[in-house]
Amino acid sequence: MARSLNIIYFAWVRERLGIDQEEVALADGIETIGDVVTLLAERGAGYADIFSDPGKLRFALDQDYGIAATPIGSASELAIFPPVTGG
Amino acid sequence: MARSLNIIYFAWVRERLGIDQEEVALADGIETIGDVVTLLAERGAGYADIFSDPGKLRFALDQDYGIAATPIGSASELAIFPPVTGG
Amino acid sequence: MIRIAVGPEDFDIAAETRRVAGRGGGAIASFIGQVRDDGNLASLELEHYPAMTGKALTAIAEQALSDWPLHAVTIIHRVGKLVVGDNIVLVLTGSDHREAAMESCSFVMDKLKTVAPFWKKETRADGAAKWIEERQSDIEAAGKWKN
Amino acid sequence: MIRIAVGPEDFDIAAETRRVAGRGGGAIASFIGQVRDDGNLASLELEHYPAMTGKALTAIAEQALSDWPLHAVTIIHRVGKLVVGDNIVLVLTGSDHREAAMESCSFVMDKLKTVAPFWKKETRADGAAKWIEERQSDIEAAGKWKN
Repeated sequence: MARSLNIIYFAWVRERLGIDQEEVALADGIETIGDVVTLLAERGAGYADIFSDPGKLRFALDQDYGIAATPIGSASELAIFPPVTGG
Repeated sequence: MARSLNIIYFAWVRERLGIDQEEVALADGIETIGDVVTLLAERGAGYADIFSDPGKLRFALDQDYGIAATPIGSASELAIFPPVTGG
Repeated sequence: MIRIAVGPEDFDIAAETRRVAGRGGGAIASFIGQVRDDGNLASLELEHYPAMTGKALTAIAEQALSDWPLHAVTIIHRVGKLVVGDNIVLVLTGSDHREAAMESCSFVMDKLKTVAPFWKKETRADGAAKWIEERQSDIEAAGKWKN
Repeated sequence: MIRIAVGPEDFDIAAETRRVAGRGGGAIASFIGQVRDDGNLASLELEHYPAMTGKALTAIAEQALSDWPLHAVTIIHRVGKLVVGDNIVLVLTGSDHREAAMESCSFVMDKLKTVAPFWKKETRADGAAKWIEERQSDIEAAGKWKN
């Protein structure tokens, strides 16, 4: 069964990509947040700049924080954003 | 020159004495807050109950905290009260 | 009692204080964060992740309620465009004990700064815009709490 | 800026917050103490030493201003007869930094509890009256500050 994931972006990640979300098909072997980020980094210049240094990014899978090793499992939404700066 | 000191009382000290202040003449040799407290303790039953245990009391000389050893100097007002309980 | 509110609306400190006071206790601590004038700030744009923000703030409030003897925790955070002097965030905690109220209020702010999904973008008087970066001091402040 | 007020009048938390916010900084911490309902409390009588109270509270506020980077410290304390739910004390501190605002607010309360010349007398529902005694926890809280 083809899996897909809705990826949503915030703050400068959103601005630099020029989109606030996209649906990404997950090929076999894409199992973790880190795998998705690698997939995004391989898309070319604009994406590579942003996703080749995942240490600058934070991730939430179905609205809970995750790290590169977190399995995607049956999640439907992955949010990618810079460290938070509210308050 | 005869010295005198206005002594003012607060909270249960005031209530138990039944007065909120009094003028006390200071004989020669009465030099510190502790000397004044001893003088008061020697006045008889009502006073002795209150002033014979100075550890339960706090003192302010001209509105600054003092201890038994604090010299009266030229101060004009000695306040005697229980530990504070505001806030 | 937990009260969480996120939106563009300003908050009413008197009404929010009455609400917390109404839960009893007698000790109410609060923190208000406002847009600070650091010289040439024109405006601040506050973005958030709507689907996650309420969940993240509720989790912080629940942690505070479990770690301190509290009657109430209120967290209100504004989003959208704000100018100097505008309110950004309000945290109120109510307890029988002042230490519990004050410590938990500090805890909520420290956690909020590092886990609640808000982002601030500054616009300067000359039109230059910049996303604010995380501060090391905020990470350290959040790290001092065991939870 | 230091603002000290002692009297029977209630305070207006919104107005006092605006006043501190007006000094700038963006970080405002507050603590409110109210008469707590512990079951059968009828009323609380707050006595103070008028000639000393303002001086003692001003000294605490000055110490806070010298130990933290603050724009404003407000201390308001009520006296006279109060009932359950009434406000007793308000402390507000304003700073550029939330840690400075919150820590100094806690400092002011801890010092106030142990040095400001106020005394509380409780009257119970059955008419029994008793002067409240100092609490060891308040002495320890005040002792944790170096100054």
